[in-house]
Amino acid sequence: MSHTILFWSVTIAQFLLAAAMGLAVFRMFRGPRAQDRVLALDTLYVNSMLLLMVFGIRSGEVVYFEASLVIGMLGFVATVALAKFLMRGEVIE
Amino acid sequence: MLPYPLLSLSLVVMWLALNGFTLGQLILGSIVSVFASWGMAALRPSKPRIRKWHLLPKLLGIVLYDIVRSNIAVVSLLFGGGGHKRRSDFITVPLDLKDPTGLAILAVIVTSTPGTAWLEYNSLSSTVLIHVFDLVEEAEWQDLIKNRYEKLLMEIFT
Amino acid sequence: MEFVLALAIGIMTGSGVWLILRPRTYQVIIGLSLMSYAVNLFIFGVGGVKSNAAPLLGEGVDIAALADPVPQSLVLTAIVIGFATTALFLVVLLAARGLTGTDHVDGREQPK
Amino acid sequence: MTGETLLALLVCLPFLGSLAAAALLRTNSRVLAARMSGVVALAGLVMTAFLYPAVKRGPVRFEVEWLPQLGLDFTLRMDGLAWLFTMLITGIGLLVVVYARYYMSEEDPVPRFFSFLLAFMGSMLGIVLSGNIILLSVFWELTSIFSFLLISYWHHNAAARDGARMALTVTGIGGFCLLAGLLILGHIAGSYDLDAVLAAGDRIRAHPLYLTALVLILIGALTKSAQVPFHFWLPNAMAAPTPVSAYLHSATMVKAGVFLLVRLWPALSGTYEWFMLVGIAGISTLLLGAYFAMFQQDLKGLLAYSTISHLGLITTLLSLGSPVAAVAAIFHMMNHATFKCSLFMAAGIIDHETGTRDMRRLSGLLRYLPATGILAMVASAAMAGVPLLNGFISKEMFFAEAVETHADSFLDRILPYVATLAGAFSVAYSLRFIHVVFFGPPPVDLPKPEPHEPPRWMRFPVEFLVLACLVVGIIPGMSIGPFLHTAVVSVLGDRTPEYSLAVWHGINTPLIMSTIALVGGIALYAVLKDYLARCDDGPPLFRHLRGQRIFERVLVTVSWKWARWLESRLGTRNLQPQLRLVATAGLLAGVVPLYISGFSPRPPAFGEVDPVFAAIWLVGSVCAVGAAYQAKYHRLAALVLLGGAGISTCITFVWLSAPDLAITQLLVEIVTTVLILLGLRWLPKRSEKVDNSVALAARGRRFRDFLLAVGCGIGMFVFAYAIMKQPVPDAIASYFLERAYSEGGGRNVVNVILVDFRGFDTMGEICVLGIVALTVFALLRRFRPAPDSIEKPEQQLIQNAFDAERPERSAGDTVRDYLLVPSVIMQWMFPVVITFAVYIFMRGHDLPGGGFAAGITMAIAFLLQYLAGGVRWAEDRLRVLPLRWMGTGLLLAVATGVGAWLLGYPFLTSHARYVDLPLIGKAPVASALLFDLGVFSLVVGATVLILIALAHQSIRTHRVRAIEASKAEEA
Amino acid sequence: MTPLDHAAGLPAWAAILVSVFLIIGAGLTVIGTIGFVRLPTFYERIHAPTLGTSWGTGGIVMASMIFFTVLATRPVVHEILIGIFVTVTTPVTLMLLARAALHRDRAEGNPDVPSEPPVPPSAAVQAEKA
Amino acid sequence: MNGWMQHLIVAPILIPLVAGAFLLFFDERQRVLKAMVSVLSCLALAAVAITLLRFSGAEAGFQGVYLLGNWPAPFGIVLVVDRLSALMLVLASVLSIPALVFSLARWHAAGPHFHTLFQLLMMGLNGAFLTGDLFNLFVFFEVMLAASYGLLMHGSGSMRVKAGLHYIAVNLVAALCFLIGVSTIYGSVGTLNMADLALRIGELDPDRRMLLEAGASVLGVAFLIKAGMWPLNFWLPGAYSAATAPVAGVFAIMSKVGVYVILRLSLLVFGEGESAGHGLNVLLYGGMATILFGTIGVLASQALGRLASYSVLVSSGTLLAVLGLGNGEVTAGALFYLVSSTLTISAFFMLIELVERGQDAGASVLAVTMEAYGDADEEEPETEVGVTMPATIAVLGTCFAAIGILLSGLPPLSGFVAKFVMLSGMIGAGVQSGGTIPAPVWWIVALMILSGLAALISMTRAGIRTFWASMEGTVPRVLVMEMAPVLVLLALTLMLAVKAGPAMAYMEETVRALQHPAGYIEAVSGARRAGEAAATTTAGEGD
Repeated sequence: MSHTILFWSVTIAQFLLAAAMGLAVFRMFRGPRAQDRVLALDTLYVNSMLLLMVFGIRSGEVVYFEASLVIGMLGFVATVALAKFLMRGEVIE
Repeated sequence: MLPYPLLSLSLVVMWLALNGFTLGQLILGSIVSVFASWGMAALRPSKPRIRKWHLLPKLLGIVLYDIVRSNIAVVSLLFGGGGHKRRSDFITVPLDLKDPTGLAILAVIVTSTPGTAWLEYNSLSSTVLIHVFDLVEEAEWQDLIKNRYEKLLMEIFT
Repeated sequence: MEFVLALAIGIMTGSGVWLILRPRTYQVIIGLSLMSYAVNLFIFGVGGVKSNAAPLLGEGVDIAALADPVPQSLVLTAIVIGFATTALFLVVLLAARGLTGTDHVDGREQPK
Repeated sequence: MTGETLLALLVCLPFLGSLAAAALLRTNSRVLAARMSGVVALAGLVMTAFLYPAVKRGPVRFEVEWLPQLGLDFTLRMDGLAWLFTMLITGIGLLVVVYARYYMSEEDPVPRFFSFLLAFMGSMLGIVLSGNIILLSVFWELTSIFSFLLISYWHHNAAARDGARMALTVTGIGGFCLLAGLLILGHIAGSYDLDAVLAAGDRIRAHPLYLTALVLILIGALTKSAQVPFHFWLPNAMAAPTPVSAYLHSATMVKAGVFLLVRLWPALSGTYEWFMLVGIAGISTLLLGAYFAMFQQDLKGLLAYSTISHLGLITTLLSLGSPVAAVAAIFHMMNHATFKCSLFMAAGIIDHETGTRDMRRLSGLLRYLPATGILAMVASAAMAGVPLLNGFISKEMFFAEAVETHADSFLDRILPYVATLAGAFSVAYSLRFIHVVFFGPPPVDLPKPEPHEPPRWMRFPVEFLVLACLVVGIIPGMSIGPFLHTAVVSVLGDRTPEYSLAVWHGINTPLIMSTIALVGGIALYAVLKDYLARCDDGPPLFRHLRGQRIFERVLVTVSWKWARWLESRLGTRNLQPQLRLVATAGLLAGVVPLYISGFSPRPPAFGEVDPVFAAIWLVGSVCAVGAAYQAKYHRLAALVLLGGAGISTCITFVWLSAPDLAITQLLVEIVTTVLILLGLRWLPKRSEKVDNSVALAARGRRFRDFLLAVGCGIGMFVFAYAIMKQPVPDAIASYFLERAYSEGGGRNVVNVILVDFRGFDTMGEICVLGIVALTVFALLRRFRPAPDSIEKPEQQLIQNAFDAERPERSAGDTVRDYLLVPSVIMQWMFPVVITFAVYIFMRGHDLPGGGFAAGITMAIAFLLQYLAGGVRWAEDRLRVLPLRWMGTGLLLAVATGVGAWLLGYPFLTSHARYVDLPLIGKAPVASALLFDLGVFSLVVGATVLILIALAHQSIRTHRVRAIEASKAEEA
Repeated sequence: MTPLDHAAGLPAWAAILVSVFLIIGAGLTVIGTIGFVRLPTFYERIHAPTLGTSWGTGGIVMASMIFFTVLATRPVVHEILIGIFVTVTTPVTLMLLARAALHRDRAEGNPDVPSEPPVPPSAAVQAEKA
Repeated sequence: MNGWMQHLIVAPILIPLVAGAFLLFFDERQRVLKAMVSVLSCLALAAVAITLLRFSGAEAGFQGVYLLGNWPAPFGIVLVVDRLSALMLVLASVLSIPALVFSLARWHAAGPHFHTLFQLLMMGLNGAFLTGDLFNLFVFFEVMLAASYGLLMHGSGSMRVKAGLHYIAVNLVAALCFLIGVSTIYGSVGTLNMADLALRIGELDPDRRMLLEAGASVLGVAFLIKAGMWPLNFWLPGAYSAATAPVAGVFAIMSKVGVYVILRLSLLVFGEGESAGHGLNVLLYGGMATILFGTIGVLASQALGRLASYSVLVSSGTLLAVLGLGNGEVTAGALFYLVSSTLTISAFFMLIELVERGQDAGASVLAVTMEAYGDADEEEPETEVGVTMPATIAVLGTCFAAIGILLSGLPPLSGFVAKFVMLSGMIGAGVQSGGTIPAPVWWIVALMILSGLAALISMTRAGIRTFWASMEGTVPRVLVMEMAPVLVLLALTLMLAVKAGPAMAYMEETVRALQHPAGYIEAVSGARRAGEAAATTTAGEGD
């Protein structure tokens, strides 16, 4: 019972998140402006973090958690750098 | 030894959350947190002083509630609901809060809440430019930010 | 799984190869990065693809079911070396650009 | 002293002398060097003389092992022929030294001359005394080298340089061919030892490779002896000082070629091929040399061509394959050496005294140089083959052989006529030499107006040689006879013919031929006399067809023009074609073996595809292709898309059970992104407009690249699929899985492999990172941005201008406001990330994580602060000393490894223990953890160094610019 | 697909709860991303992903926490860290990005964007700087 | 065998590593100290290498296999000292000392961290020679390459950086090929240990064998790029001629690393069995093409640096072609040639710098470097230490002539002996096998002669131009410290020529061992772990 419920909900969640990733990539590819792409990358990071967490549930292992944590904690660094580049033309002044 | 006790405590909690609670981990976590807070001290950040601890949970509650609410609002807006033509625009909100930590928290709140985004803070005029996803009444939003969040924050800090 | 992974490796390799054949240094560095992703995945894939069988030893883990740890450790080394060389290449291309005034890979614009 | 050591000494002495003379270089003492050389030559002569009795009994050998496995030994062997030549070399060497003592001027660096001369003498002795054919080749090449140095002795003179180079090139080619030929010969004979080779004559001649060997050896011999068509270097070599010409180009070096033919005569001669090849070369040289000689205006040129002709005579004799002819050849070599050497010396005296060698300017010198004139006349007569002189006897022998039939061929039939004709020519040029130079009206307008007889001792060598001509010419049997016989026996052995060295053989065909030649020569000269007095240098018909010029041109064309053209065609200095080739090579290397062995990949089964996984890779592929598409104009977009591909990779790692990789990949990607962004600031702006007019060629190139890219992609796909479908043979993986915990002390097998099983890899890997960081640092210290990147970025200019314009704003307000809130949060993250780094580090051995990931995390913590506050702000607060971190890391890693030595284990042996700690309980303490700490430390240091060094460029360039600006203001 | 064998022993209420949170989280995320793709201007688009970073993340974090807590029969809370970090760091990104966008739009003279307070920048200034 | 002696095997890697790391703690200004540490390290290396050479020669008692981390052979990483690797170690360390001493005169001050990079280059080289593990080979290749990148661009300047860019790009792609190759081999055989690979290759089923061969070919591409086979070698002339003299001097051995690995792997893995001789033809014809290209380049080069670089190609091509013949005797000759040509080219690169110093061309090179010194705020004044050379021109000229002689294979130096032993082997094999010499052999012979001739022509041309036509009056300032290394290297070639007998005996023994890989395999798989009883051999073999 719970197995089936979980199976389906996990599967659906994964599909949804994968779709979300696809949409983010669409925006990333389309642009039109650099800020859109950067925002898309940030979204992609978050989406994939969530996907990994769902994967963690699916596998029942906690060992994949750190990967999500790394994205959650440090994923923003890349985006910050990109944003700052857009704003200042230089990442570290 | 402990320049930022609250920070150190949080770090210990984080350590334990990551590693699970054992005595060994507590000791280890404490050591690590002390070192880490020394690292923080090196940065010489402006030191926030929290006056009213008891207001923190209240703030948290308000924020969580607002986030849920605005989540729903934005979702419905995205699906064309809301019953009116959506207008998004920029608003400028004058702020009295000066403390960087307070401002940061305010910014986090504003931005985490779907539907509002903190764009630009101007330290000279103490105003913040906010983009609102669904702007019905500008004053309403200014009021929301000023009274609902800023006031509380001012109370906690200062 | 294998099919998808192999296809992905192929596409990344193709994109990378295309890029490293371009005349701008920046294209080359992106191409090299893509290729090193592809190669890392290739090394990784060589060990066979197993889902949810991380080579972590716990209580009562069936060793035979675990993924091959060797390619993983090789990839780890390869990632590090790839990172290092990318950094180096970046700086070299910057230096070359500074000294030659162009970002063409040959240090001068090709006559059309 | 035994014969053997004497032999060794004989060869070594000149080289030692050469070194000693070179040591005198700075003293520039002409007399000392000359005396020393004279002593060396004399000693050689005396030693040779002493060796005669032994040689007469049979060859004297001296052997030292050099490369015994390959049959190359330092074997010296003196038999009759070698003895005769040794006498010649040392004897004439002595005379040349005496002559040169007076010939060389004060200004010349004389010690160098004698040094080279002695070295040459040694090499020449080496050739004649080699008992191993490879050793012979060694000395052979040495003579080429020293002759180069001697010819170019006056290297300020372009003619000398060119002549030397040509001589070296031609004889060098010959030498290489000779080596190859001798190698074949040696292998056919089964040994490089000369005795063995000579004994294997029949086998050699019957071997299928005989012709190849013969041709190669002949090229060597003929180039050295300046035979047609390789003759042209010799006249050009006349730019050398006259003693050199006298020694090398008449008496010794040019004889090396014919010497070799004599030496190998028993092994090679007697076949039709030999006859034809050697014969044609010899006859044409004989004739052409003599013909050319007649028309030379340069004294030494005349002598040079005459030398060529005489060498042709010797070659012709050798070609005939009859023993008597061989005797004549050996005899003529001796004779030629004596008279030609004396003639060169005489020419040198004339040159020395008058300052010119141009026969058009010389005239009537007999009244100034009577003694020299007479000596020259006698020598010329010997050259012309006048009876009672040595040249006559050997020429008679030649004529006698010429009329004999040998291999009944076309050559045979023309030989008598050719011989006579050449004889006539030789008479004519000899006559011309004497007549023009010594007779006629007194010379006008000589460079040195008052010629007079040279010093006594300068003339002595000429006198001595002329005397020898006379003695041999009159009493051959009593003078040279026995020695010649010894030499002949040593070459011909049992086949030694009956011959007599008499002056008078009665009236026979050769004598008639001689007479015809003599009369004809005189008549010829009479006819040509007036023409020769005016004509240009060089013979009619061939004046424009000058070997040296053709050679030069061919050499320049082939070795310079063609080479440059080919180099630019076959190679490239551009990167793109290189990478194209590398990619193609990689593709072919992968595909061709599979194709050859008929590999067919199994068709894919789509059922097993996880759709989510496929979706992730759809995303990843779009990112990859997008990055490829955007990288030219939208750099940032390409970078972002690269990040997308990276995240797909990262998810794949998680999906397929590699959490360690996922973490590392993510961290690396974050750092890489920041890194590339840091670099992006220094790249030029690029707008899409630039390149819309795509030329057809460019389109073609792109299409080709596209095909290659697609090909590589498909290849990689097939390859990857094939290999992934192949179950991995479990050879070592399970070993690691089984022992990681029990022996490695860790549950994370990947980490245990990294720090323990294959910790050495990791050590190398961190070295790479460290090296790269150092290189980056070094490069950036010299970094100069391109002019268009020196300015602050556009954004900053606008924002700064905005701040400057508003009276209420102060500089930097915009950025301060911009970062006000974010920097607070980023500061909060600092201790958190540090804690996280420690966490990742600590758990590494049992769970995903480890030193590397922790190190990068730590570096990101620092990086974040730089991002938040800028370089100045961050460095005001944090002092990271990356070099220390790196050094410590490396040393710690090594120290951990070396620690195992103390316990008697190999490097990097890890020790895991569980330690009971109060309160905490059992804690694992593995030495691998210490190693990992080293990794951590290095990674932190290196990553920070790379990032920060790059970040520093912004402020540094501003500083540099400020300095420059202030300088400009001052000026 | 790997069956969730380990989840077979999960009580139904937990399974349902986890599923609900999962679907909510994933659903919000995907809706946010749809909005991100569909909305016309950048400043509107900036709101969309916050769905994912707020309750999208929250939902999945909750699901994960419940799931592992029930599975391990002890409180597993480390997922909360992800929630905290995402909440704290996303604003940084958005703020910086939005401000950068603002700058770029202003520099290009985009009329839809409010000018820099308090004094509106004159067009002359823009021209001068360009 | 003393246990401590056993650790000598790892010393060639650790000594430079420790020295290099140690140097990081000192400021750039402490140059004398840095130089001393560096020289000491190289001396120690040479001592260790020579000791290892002796040990590996004297069979008994010396276990030439070092189990890192005390893990048995196919599992852990092993270092193997056999005659071949010992030879290469000695060559590398012998080469390093003169180059280092040369650099001390001025170049080591032309940029930061020269000595560390130099030491780590030595580490990479030594590691590549010693390791018995494919992936570890990759790592050491990368160490070597990374250090070489740094050293190549040492002194900066647009020429070097441009050359460096190409060099790095090509080598990065090569590194990717390397990885693909190694992982394919792992995927098809399941092991990374070379000896184990050789052992298992016999038992492979056809599908795997195909993959293995394909993987090995891709791997081969990486090595061939390194070795400089045409048409994968266009980066080499640019890179080598742009490097500073002492760096180019050590680089002389880097292209030989590729050759070394090819030699080792082709004989070990593809020496016997079904895949025997895999890819030999590529080596043969590729090698010939390389000789030809190198020859053309030698002729076409005006700048001495490029001439020397093309000589590297000629040398590589010769080695590859000769290895492609697969003839043991010739291979021994090739090893001799390898040593000789490496020493020669190293000396040549250093000499060029000295020669060009007095010339206009040299002045422009110097200007390029000076351009890098532009940053006034970070430049220390260049200080020259040491004594200038007496009779400079004479010595330079003699050295130049000696190098010309070596390159063109003229006697009496080792170049001749090398050429002789190779030619003798090739021709001998043909003659003895019934009198027909196969066409490829003829081609190689012809090409070798041609290349020697080209070197002769080119070197005389260059020598005349340099010494006689243009150098009149301008005597370059050359320090004894710079001249001595060149002289030492040349003296070594002379010694090699004189001692050709023993040297060739060593080479032949080496090749004999290589041709019978069983000994190597046995040594590796039978290596005993420390602390294990002597009776139990091959631990873990039974899994």
